Amino acid sequence: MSMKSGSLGRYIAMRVALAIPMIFVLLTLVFVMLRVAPGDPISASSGGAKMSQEKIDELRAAAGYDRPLIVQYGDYLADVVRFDFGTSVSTNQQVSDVILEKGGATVTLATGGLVFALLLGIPVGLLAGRFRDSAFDVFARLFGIITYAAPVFVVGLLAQQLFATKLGWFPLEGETDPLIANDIPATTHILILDAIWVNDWEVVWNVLWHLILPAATLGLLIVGVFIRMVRVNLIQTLRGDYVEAARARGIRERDVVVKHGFRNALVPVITVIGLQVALLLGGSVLTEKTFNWPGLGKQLIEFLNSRDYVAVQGLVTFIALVVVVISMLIDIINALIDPRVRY
Amino acid sequence: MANLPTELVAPTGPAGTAAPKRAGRGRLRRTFAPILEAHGLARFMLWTGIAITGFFVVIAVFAPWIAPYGYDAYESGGERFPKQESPGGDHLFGTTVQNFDVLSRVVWGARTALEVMVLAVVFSLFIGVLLGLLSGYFGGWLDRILVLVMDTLFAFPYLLLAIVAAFMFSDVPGGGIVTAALAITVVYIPQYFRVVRASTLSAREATYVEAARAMGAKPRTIIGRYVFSNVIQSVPVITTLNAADAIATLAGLGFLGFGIQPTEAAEWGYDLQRAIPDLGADMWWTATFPGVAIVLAILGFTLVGEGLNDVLNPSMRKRRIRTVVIPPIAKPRQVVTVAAMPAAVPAQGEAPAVEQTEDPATPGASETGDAPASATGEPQEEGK
Amino acid sequence: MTTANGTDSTTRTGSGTSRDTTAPVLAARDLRVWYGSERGPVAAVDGVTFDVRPGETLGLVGESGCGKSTLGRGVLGLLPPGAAVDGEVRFAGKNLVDLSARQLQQLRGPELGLIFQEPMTRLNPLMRVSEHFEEALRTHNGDLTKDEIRTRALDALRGMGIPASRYESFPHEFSGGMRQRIMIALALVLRPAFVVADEPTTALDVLVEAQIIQILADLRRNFDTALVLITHNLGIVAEACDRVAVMYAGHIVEQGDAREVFANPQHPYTQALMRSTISLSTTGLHYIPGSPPDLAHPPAGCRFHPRCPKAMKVCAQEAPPEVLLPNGTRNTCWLPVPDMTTADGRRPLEVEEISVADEA
Amino acid sequence: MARTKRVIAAAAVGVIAVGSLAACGEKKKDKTPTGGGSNSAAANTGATVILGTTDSKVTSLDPAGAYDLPSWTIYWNTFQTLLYLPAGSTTPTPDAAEKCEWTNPKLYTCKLKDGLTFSDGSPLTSEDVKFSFDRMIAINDPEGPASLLESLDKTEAPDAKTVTFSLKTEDATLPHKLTTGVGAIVSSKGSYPKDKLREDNKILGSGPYVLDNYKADQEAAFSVNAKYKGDAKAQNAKFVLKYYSEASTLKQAIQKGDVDVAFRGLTPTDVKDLRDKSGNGGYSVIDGEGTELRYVTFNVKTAPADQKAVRQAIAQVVDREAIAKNVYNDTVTPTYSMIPAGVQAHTDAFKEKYGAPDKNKAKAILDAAGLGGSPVSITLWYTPTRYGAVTADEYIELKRQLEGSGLFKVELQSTEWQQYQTDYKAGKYPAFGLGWFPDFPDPDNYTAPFLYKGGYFKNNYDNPQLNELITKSQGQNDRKAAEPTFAEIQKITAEDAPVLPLWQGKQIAAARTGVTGMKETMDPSYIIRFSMIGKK
Repeated sequence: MSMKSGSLGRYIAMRVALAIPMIFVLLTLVFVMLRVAPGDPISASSGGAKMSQEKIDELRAAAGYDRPLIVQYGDYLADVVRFDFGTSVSTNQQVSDVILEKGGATVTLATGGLVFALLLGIPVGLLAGRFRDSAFDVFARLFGIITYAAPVFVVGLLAQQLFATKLGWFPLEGETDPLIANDIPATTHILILDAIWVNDWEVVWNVLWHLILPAATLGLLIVGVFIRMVRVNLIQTLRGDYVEAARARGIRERDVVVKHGFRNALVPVITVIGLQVALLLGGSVLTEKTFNWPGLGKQLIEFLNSRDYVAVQGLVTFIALVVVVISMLIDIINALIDPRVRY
Repeated sequence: MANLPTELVAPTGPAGTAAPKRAGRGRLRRTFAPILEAHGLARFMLWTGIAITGFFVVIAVFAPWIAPYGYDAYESGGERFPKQESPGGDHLFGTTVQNFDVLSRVVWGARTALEVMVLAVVFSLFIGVLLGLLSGYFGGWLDRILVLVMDTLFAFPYLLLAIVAAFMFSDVPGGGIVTAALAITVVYIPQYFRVVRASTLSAREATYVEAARAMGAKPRTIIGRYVFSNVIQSVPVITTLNAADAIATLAGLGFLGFGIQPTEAAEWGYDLQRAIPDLGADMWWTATFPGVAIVLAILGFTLVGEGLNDVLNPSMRKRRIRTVVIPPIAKPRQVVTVAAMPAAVPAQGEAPAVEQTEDPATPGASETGDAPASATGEPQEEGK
Repeated sequence: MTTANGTDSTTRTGSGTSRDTTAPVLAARDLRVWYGSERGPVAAVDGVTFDVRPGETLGLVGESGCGKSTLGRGVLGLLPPGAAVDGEVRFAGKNLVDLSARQLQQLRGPELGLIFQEPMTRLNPLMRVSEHFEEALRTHNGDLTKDEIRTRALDALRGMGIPASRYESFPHEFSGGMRQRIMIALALVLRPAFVVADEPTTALDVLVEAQIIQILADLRRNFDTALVLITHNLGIVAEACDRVAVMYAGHIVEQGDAREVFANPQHPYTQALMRSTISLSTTGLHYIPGSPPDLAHPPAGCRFHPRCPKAMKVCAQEAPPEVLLPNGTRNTCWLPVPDMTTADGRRPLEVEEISVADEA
Repeated sequence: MARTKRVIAAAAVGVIAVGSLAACGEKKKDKTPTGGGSNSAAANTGATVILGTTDSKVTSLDPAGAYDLPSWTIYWNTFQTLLYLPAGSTTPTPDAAEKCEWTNPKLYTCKLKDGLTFSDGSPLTSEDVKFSFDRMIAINDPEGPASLLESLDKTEAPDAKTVTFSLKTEDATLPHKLTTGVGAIVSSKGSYPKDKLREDNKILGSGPYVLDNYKADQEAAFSVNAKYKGDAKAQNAKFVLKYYSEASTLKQAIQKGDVDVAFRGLTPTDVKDLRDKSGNGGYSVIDGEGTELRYVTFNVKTAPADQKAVRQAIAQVVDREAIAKNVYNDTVTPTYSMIPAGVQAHTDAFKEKYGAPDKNKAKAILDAAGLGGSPVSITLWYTPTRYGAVTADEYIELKRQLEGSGLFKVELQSTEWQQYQTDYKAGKYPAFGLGWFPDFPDPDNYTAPFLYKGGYFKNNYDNPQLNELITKSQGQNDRKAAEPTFAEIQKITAEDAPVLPLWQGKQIAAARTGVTGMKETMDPSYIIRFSMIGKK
């Protein structure tokens, strides 16, 4: 292995350095957007007839809303650096606690959706690309377009009505059956991992069983992107110079397609996964609402409904950070897999 | 919903697009030629998409004439519509829990969707193009900041962005439609920004801009033209896909309850959300029709966008494989042997002596194989 | 840089004549390769006949788009979908045109080799050099052990001047010249009897080019490999080829001993091509007006006639015969055969405005 | 005294609840002891009962931190209060207390029962009671119910068994307040900080149940508290609150048998469908009494609602029967007083004054005030995000009725709840819809909050005569004696019409066949007594 670890290290350092201004801009955007929003965060969320003006002022002072915006902005940045996303006005919880409590479910759902999309999208995309312009290819492309065109909430409702209500194959909603997961200690706060940790396979299966419909719904949102991506990549790869070169060396067609075509066509998919994270998190808002999945998206809607700006700001900040960090990680993973990326 | 971020037609280098000098009509013809030439799946997608979209636009534009009743009508001739009536009779698509006529709601919903979509596309086009031009033209710190901000917006979960934006703009005059349009606008500005900025940058560096500048033409004008010709190439795809997304986002906002209220306008997402209880109560029509409308409208625009992308993006254009059948050789090759070498560079008309093996007048007789084996030992099976 | 077994490069083994009696390794007869297109069939290669003997190098020259690469690939059966091949390519007692895709695949590598123009993109970026060799050797010699593979691969690489220490590297870690040598090593590790080198040096700088040419020269001397060298560069042909074939618009217009052809070009196209070559002695820039014809609708008669300064009436009407000259050169032209044409036919063709394809 | 938070709690769509019972069998497997197989008429006290609800907004598990029904539902079952309301009764009855009585109108004294312990076995003394009230006031959490204790001056524990409450002003409703979440007795021995909320999502109380597990928005699991000393006799071993985010899902859950009882949050359409299908669905729909109130408030300083004639004309036109029928499928009952039927001292004041809807009478009223010329333009506000989406339908119906009289031109406006509250308090809306969900079933809780000096919604209505009557009623510790006072209050309200009561919600539950006790606990107190619900 003559891989030069030096260049990899340099690449990672560069990529991390690139993420920093992006995070900064992101935080600024979130701050500006939520401070431009109408209404005073404190009085809006407490709605407070019964609250005296003094009490409101006190709360405002406690939350720091009485200080100049620029000072608040500084505090906000300083807090985020310490992973302090504020305290919800409507539920009195630390937003970081909310994230800890609900984040696991969203991670589970998003991962499930991603896995579903990959499991479906990659084979379909590969076949479609391999047999370009065949009936299967046409079907695959139309399938991708239709799944892309059907909004998550329509698909979710349909899936729920058909597979849960009418056929009864899957549970209606939620992450587990009642009571079943009560004894699982929260080690990672991702229920399914916690259950594996304590070897409670009944809970693991129960979560998986509950996960299928929402994950498929969310996965369908992005499966089109994968089909498309894989198909296009494979077509381009199979037209590629090194594929022709391999053929010229008399490599068997099957090996050409699999070793030179598929493998190379799949590399960019990793990058696309990075791009899909934002989409998955956005889609999870609607999916979590439809399937009553106890994640951050559903929580965010509740915070929005109660105009809990502090909590919304905290959650949105966190989600944005996640997106930036994941896309950074994906780039780094990509560099590990594809030696060219490192330059 | 999502942007399909993969391989939209990116503006190519200067050679990729029509030269700015070309007359507008020629450019248009060039732009549309591929559409007319499209074939296969691209053609199917394009024309199906155009048909669906056209249907949608016609319904939206002529909603007042098409819809049997107003979007908030609950009675006709003093007689109240029945509640949750199944389709048939006076109400082809049935009625809702609010005594609305579903058909009318769906038809008027098309108009709402179109209004929001057009506003959102126009806003984001305008702002995105303006910022892209500024950024690409002036460069420097303005460019760097704008790029960073746009990249950040682009990376953001778009639905979250739209929801937050919907809150930001909830007091904007013009009501729910403008609010929704603005919320969606925020999401799509970065896409136009990117395209226009890239075009502007490459235009700035293009040699003919240098030349034009040297000749005293205003670079701004040149860039404007150049960018325009690029924009006109890539924007249709982005715009149609964005239009699809706009409908989906609007419906998503409505579905979550952050959208337009029923007395303000008919909106599919809201209607669908309100129809969920009906769905469980065997009243399929209140959810089905708005649901189908949402999917169809999005599908129509997506198909147009995908079809356009296929057509305009040559690398993805379907190669129609035409198999060739090679006809038998009509006239076999004649081989003649000459005895003497011609002059090194023979002048015209000057010919070396020829030892003619075949009568040129009767080429048919000069069948293959008849050519005498040459001294050089050339193969015998000529012309076989 | 020298090749490991670098020998004196100036030595040129005997001219073609001494080998003319040897049976050709590969013989093409009336080979035609047509593509389908929107505008009708494109006759990219349209009735080509040539022989290559063991250890012989045939240079294939001509402008871009005249069918050289198609010819090279057509021989190996490496054509895109929709292409049709007709005629005969006789190799080891078989007609390659009639073989199935599978049979062709088995021949490619151990019998037929192809070296490409652009070495930068011809290696799979995700595979180490070693994996490329393993794959090729495994495919054709399934019973080789890993060590044997390694030995053979390293031998081939060493032959190209690539040190064994780079065996496990990824393609992107090599320069263009090194990659081309790896490509050649890959093509040769299976000792093919016949190799097509499709502009192997075009993308490389001059020093590297010389190296590669040297390597190819060594190759045919050491292994008796028959080589078709496709190139734009007439200098290379003069230096490295025994025989040369000049292609124009899907036809071979002239072929013969390289030195003969260069010393005394017969076909007006060859003459024009040579005039256009820039060398130290060049006094003015020559070029051939116009561009090669659209092969979907080639001109009638001689395909070069619209651009031919010596075109006669007959040239526009009837395809010229192949004229076998005493020095062994074959020239497809009406000029040397006045007896076969009428006086009227030999009248100069009226110079039309050269109908050039649009710049677009 | 405003219980804004309470209004929030009231939230649920004017609706309903469904309950039912069923052995929800196989899926719960080993973890859920089911009552299946037992045909005995007696409830299976070893059963696990699962109650599904959309009332999931539990603000806090600390009684000092929440003033809403979902939270209080948990408190009522896990904490003891000095007094409680037995099912079907509106009279506070001793619970943790042996007995409570007025020493004088400003001093209330309670004696604790013997041998009370918290679920961890530690004794419950008067110090704990004093601690609970002191900390409630000290924390004064904006989301908490401390405002209910405004009349309380101080709490004292003269001995281990005695607690005394000294009042700043006379407050006959104190016993009622002691039955609510504000009266929950927490342990003073460390688990509850004295000046801030407990945040670990655990509960230490002395009520009939202990909280085993709580997952916000998902479920709360309870089991019977072995150390509990009180009147409740648990009909089950475990009780689960399963929270649903969508009413339609809850409805499907009861139909499939995923839950034993579905309660609150179902839409009128859901209820109708459940009723239609209940015959062979393995469940039945149960109607209980309901005192949830929905009404329109007029800002008497904002045109055109500043004209009494306009308010009266609206009251004269509105057809409550039609609202109940058209919008709510009769899942709600028309109400003609701010004190709903089922609560002491209720009179049909508005019906007595206005009679049946009559546009001619309304026109006469307007004409008399010189407003009869052209239709009166009025903007009617509602919020779609607090009381369920069906609120929109209700206000559309109102608009239709008002415009149908030819006397009004109505513009409907809506905004999301938080903005809505801010704006109506700022007097921006002439007429706006609100809902009320009682803290306790005492008529004072339906009058003082709205009518006393502008009420909690600050509609500027300030009638000295009414203020005086309210103060008087609050001093009347014999609630029977206060009835004439309330009759007078209601009469004046109907005359001035600063608020327009529209309907009161029934409590509706759906329960799987075999579930017992659900109907009994659905009384005007809105307390779900877990212990009463069993499975056969």
